[in-house]
Amino acid sequence: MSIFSQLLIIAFAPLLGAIIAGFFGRRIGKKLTHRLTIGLVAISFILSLKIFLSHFYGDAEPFNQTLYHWASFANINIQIGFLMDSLAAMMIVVVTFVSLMVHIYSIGYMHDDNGYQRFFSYISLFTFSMLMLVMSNNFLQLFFGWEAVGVVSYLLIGFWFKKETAIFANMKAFLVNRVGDFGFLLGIGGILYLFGTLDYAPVFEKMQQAKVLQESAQGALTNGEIFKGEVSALAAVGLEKSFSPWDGIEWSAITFICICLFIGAMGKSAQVPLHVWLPDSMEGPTPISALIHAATMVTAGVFMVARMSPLFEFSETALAMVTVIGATTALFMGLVGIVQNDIKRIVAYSTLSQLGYMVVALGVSAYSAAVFHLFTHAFFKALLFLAAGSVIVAMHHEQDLRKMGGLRKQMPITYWTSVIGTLALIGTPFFAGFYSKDAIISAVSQADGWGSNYAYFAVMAGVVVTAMYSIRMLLLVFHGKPRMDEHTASHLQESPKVITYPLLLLAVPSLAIGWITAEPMLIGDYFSDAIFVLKEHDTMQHLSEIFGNAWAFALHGFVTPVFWLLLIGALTAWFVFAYKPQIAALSAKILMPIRKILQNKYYFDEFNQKVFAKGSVGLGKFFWRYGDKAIIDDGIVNGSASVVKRIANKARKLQTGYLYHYALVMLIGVVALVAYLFIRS
Amino acid sequence: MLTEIPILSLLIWVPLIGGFLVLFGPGDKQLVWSQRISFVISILIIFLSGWLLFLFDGSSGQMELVEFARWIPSLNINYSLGVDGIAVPLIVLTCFINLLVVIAAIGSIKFRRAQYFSATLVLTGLMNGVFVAQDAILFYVFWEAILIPMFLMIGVWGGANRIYATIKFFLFTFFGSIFMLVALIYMGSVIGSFNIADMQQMPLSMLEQTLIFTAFVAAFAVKIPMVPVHTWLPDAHVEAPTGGSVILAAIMLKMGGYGFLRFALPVTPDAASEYAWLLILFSLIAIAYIGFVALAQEDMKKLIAYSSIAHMGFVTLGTFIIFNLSSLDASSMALQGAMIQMISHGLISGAMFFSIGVLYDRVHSRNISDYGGVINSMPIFGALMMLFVLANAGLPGTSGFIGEFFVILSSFQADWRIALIAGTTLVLGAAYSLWLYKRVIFGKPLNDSIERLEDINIREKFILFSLAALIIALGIYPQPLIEIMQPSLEALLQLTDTKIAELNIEVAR
Amino acid sequence: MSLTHYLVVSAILFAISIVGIVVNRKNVITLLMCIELMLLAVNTNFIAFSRYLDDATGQIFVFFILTVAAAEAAIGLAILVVLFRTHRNIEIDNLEELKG
Amino acid sequence: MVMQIFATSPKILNSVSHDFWPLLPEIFLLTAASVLLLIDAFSTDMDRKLSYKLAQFILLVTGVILLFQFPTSQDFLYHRHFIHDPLSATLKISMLVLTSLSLMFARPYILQRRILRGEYYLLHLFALLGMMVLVSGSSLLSLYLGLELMSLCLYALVAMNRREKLSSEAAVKYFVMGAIASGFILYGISFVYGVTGQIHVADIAAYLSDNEANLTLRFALVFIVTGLAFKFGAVPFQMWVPDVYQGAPTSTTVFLASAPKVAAFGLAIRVLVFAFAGAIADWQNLLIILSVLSMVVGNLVALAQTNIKRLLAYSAIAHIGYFLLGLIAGNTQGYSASLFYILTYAITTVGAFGCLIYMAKGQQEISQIDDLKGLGQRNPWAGLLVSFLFLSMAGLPPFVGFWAKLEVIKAVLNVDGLIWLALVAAFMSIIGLFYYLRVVKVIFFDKAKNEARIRAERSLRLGLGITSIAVIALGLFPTQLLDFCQKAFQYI
Repeated sequence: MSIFSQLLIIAFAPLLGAIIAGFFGRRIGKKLTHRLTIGLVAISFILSLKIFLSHFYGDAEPFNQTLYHWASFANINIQIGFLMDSLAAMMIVVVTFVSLMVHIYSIGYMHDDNGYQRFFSYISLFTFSMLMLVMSNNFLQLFFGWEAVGVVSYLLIGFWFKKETAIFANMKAFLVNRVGDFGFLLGIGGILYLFGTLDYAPVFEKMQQAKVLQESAQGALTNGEIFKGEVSALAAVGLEKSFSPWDGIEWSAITFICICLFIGAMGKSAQVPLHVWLPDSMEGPTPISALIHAATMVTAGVFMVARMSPLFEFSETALAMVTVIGATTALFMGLVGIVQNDIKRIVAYSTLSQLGYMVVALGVSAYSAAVFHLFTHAFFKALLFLAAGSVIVAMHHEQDLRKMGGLRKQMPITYWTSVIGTLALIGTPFFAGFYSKDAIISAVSQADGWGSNYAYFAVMAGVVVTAMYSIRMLLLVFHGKPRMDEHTASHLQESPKVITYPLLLLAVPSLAIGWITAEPMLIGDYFSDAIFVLKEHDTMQHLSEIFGNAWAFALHGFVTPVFWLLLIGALTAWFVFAYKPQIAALSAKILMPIRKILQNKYYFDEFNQKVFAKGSVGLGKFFWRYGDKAIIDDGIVNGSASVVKRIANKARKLQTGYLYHYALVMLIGVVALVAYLFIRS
Repeated sequence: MLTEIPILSLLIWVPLIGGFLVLFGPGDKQLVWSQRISFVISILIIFLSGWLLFLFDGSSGQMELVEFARWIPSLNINYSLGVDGIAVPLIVLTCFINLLVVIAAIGSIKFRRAQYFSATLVLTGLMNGVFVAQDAILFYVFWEAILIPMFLMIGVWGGANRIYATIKFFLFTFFGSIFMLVALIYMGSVIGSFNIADMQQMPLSMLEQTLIFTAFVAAFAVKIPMVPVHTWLPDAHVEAPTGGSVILAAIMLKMGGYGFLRFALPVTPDAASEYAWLLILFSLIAIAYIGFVALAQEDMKKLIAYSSIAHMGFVTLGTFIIFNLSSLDASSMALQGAMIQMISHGLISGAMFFSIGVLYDRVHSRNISDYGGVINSMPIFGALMMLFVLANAGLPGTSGFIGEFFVILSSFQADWRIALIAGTTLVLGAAYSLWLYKRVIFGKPLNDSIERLEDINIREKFILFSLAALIIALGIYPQPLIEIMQPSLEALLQLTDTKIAELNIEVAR
Repeated sequence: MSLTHYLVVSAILFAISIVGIVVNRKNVITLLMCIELMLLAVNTNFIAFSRYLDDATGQIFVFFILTVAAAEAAIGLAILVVLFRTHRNIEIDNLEELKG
Repeated sequence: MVMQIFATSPKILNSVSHDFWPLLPEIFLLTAASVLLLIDAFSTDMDRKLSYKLAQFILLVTGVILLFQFPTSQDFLYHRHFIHDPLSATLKISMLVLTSLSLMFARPYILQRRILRGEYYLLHLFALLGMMVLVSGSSLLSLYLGLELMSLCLYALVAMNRREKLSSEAAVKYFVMGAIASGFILYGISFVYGVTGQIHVADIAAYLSDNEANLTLRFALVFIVTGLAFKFGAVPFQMWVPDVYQGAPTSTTVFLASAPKVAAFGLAIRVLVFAFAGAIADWQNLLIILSVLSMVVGNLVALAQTNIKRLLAYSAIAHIGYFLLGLIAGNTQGYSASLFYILTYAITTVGAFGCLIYMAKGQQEISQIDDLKGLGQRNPWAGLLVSFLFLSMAGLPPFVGFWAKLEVIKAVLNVDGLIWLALVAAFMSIIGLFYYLRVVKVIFFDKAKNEARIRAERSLRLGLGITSIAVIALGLFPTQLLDFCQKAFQYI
């Protein structure tokens, strides 16, 4: 079976499942529906795994083929096709694996929901869209997948469409994403403008040339000159175009494009200030939160930026922006996580902060580290969400930490899997999260771009914060004395197998995936065919010097400051929330103002609600009332009509009905005409 | 042998004559008769349009299937027909929409139904006429004649405020086109022929061009409609019966865009390029300003009407941005965008109005506040409506995306700031579409009458599903449509450029 | 006397007749008289010219005018009768139902 | 085409003594009318069926004769007081058709209102005779006589309804104003005679071609144009139009609004084009003023009307404004455009007033616009046809009114420096559209006061049918009529 047909199956098997489940779900019944969809997703997982391994062990060449011509006229030629390189291979395996797990999990989680078939149809559809996104070989298809995943997430957040909060959250999510897509579309416009094509290949081709030129051009130069070198290299391949929004300001086209693209990424990957939709998206069923809002869709932005590394490498400005935004997200969203009480929201905020980590890594050109963190994060965050889901099921859809506690006896599997997940999340050595997170931190420490110091502080502080909220959640849920009511307590029990098996299956990679993959992906040349770094940006260099091998690195991890920070965080959490809860109350009083800010998530929502939502509707009303109705309609249209009417009524009066007036008018007429003739001659 | 038969004339006269046949039913069974006849006619012209597609070659970009007959020799006005890649898709769209409107009417028109069918068929015939006419006066005759059946349609079967709406509609459109008539007569009497092709060739001084172009803009901008002469549309849409709104939105607005392409660009290219900035400006206003206005609407039909204006803004933008574009790629992308936007808006707005009609037939209200949680009782309808709403918001994979995508990309080539403003539709369009959906379809059932709505019947299923299928098909694979239009568009660009060049030479002398 | 004098006279007659029509608000008979006067003014013109050009045409024309004038007067009076029947008077000021 | 067939057979011409042959239609009409007068005087049949039939028959025969001797050349006869050319024949035939149409409408109307007397038809016939003399008059004398014959009959027709206050008032107004107008014309004529020493149009033209038009002549021209303007009802000489149209019995209005306008057109051509071709620059400017004023005032004031007859009167004034555009162009094409305009307008307006008779039940009149309410429901076909008439007046395709407007606008556009006039015309037609739409709206959208289906006499339905069908048919195929109009001017 040729690679191309494998790719076709990978992409379209889930679509097939979605269609059948969607249109005939009611007819074929629940059982058949989930069997079918799971089977199809499983197929595409197996194939993806096959392809991934062929890239991982064998050295499969990047594969790029057109499926069909979407639109071609004049010299424009836009097509749909697949690009399968190491990056895409890694992504599809993550997507299909997590998706598979979630499918299975959903059998248990959704089994008595009357939208059962609809749900499976949606998640299969999502899998399809996500695969189209990551496998695309051109910007159109990328944008298609980009929007498609957005729509499915919209549908899934609003899955329980009777819940007012849900249908508010899903609209909010879609609109915020649209803001990002707006930038993204402009970026694509820029690509077409600059390169005259929407395919990846020629674009990367050009940038490759530029890179070669530049590296030959520069020896050991200082930064400023390097920048000049860049410009000249771009100029050499004819990409030195620039925009000027107003006189005196010049933006280099590349920077403009990169920033626009990154705005798109900010939307999807929920970076400040476009992060507001993600916490609300927790209104959707938990499996969705695991699949879409933790493991896959939200990482699309990170993936995209990594994909575009050839472009970003040539724009210091864009990279700096990426770094700062990422760092901010990483630290401050983590902080919010500490004060949350809704179990899912805590995980959501931790997702935000982890995404921040990835973005920081992108900003400092450590793309491989970023993608690797994406990879590991997918597993343990999915795990954490599903575990949370399992707890929620057991608690009869109670999500408030304060009503839980001491669950570890009743739910051992869930407990131990979440322990693994948590440890991975906070980056304990030997766990998957450790490798990726340490890689990022070391990369940031090496970076010397604008804002990298701030980034370094942020990620270091982030370690403490992560440890704190994770441990806090773990303790409050599973330890201490039960705080739930009798009824719930009496019914507490471990979730069924369809729920626990996925947990176990996800726990394995969360624990162990780093051992195998860390070395090739971080310091090895796994990504060499997909990711592209300028020499002077190569922040992974240092890591590869100290890395040795996975074990050595992990052992070395115990003596790094990172580890101590994480210990501090963990211990404070334990001390404050478990050992002496009264301190929590006390500190809450002392730190009231900060706490307030955090609990209101820095007032982002209030701001958006008041300014953007209310504002634009108000503006619309204003335009309508005064622009359309008052000025155009009543003013010009009806106004002129009534004026004519009034004139008519006046003119009518002239016809008095008196004969002598008629005669007079006639006389005047004649006299006037005569006069006119005389004047003329 | 097939090519012998005057397919274009058939496309005009079959519905026209059918429209009168409908009225001559035997007294007692008139209703049944009228339904049968109009249905048969509609099917027939669908076949005719399919046949047209089959006969149409389109590789040359020139007029094809030309028909010619002397009409008024003394004025050298002739009955000359022909189609190119620009007209064909619009004709097919017209015939298709006609069928749907007829089917919809069977369910939703309660009185004087035979006359309604008649009006619909007559409209279809006349609109086909507009798209195939190759003689300026013939074109104008069809163009104006259309107003009469539409006037009656809104006035007789319309809503509460129908009189105001329909007279406003009539006067607005007449206001625009009367000056176009003067312009056409002027050109005709100068070159002694009303053949559009000759007019496209005729050399005009800058002053003449400016005046004539103004007349054209007056006519077509009202029809499309562009800001600020758009206010007739919301009223007309709101008051018209479902079928009327559909025909208005799906086809009549397109006549304006067609006019721009057929007349304004090739006949007065220099004036057009001179004032392109103005029309681009108004297009952008239409996109952004109207986007906000749509957000504020409380009436479903008004909302869709305003969104139509915003979408048509892309048509005009794509049409006039070409004067700021240097490469053939970019400008044909712009025109492609404009054309595809027209076709897809025909489908989507049609679908939207049909959907609203479905709701209106059940609840008899257009106010958003009278709805809520419809999806609980009408899941299938809800799903379809979701698709239409997303298409309206320009989701990739639906036809609604392509036009906007092309126009935004090509206007980026001209100036990224234009693209920036045009791009706001991504957010605004999504905002008003989804908000509408949220308020009407999602949520708990507002009241038990909503809870007891029955889902769409077979007729409505046919209408909505066929539209949905087309919207998606076009979104996934627009290439066939593009191939039909491209040669004609290139020919159009060619014509425009050469003419501009000529005038410059004149000026140089 | 020169031609001009005649013309002036007829002009004056003509003017008088018109002024008569305009200023007279009483009864319709006066109007008829004014009209006759107007025609006489015209006749004077014709006679004067025909004399001046010594060409008979003008005088012949006058005969025709006189005839027509007679017919006109007849119809006018007939209408007057009808008017009196319907309105019971012939005041011009009452003729203002048709207006606007 | 029929006329050509006959025209191309000179032997018919020769068969009769050449002297009387061209005058035959007039002679026949005169004698036949006189005979009818006698018959009518002695007829006992109360509702004058016979007289009506005979009148129509007379018209038919006259028409046939006209067709037979349709001229192919232009010749001046009877000491050049009478001109025999395609134009005159064309106009005569059209006026004949219009007269017979108006009789169709008049018949049931006067039956219902018991103002039925044989004279009614006779006056039509004599008026027609006057018009025929008028349009083929080639000297100021014959023109004057024709004009007066026509006008006197019309005065009488207006006064016909003796019990009606309004109609007598209308009659007085019409009579007085008309008399003044003809006084003006005569005054003008007298000066023309004085300056040129001629009364034949040809001689006047000759005089003007040799010597420049002096001030006195211009002065005379103003008076003549004034008279013309009065007959057309152009602003500022339109004051009588609304009052007379409203006050006169509707059947008379039908006649009044159609045939005399055509005759007046003939008069205008004879005087302005045949006689005063030399002074074209002068009368052109006068006509421009009149036309603009008429379009503006007519359309504006029509907006404010509630009485349908007055509305139509004002629309008539506006239409005269458009019609004048053709004359203003001052070339054959323009004249034929004007002829086309006035003919189509006459047909349309006959139909429009006819529909009022059609709607009128028993004694009560249709006067207000609202009386048309619900015609669309009560009788859909009638509603459709009537609204066609009004839309045609508005100048919408595919009705004949559109071609008329197109023609005149085209004519004006061909004259340099008059584009503004075309634009004014275009703009005013928008305002015009508004009140025509109002009528259509009343017919179709408003609820009927009584739902009863309208039953009308055959002649009525026939008349209405003919006019509205003509409006559509001519709209779709105007070629024949256009050629007809152009042929009329082949000798100018």
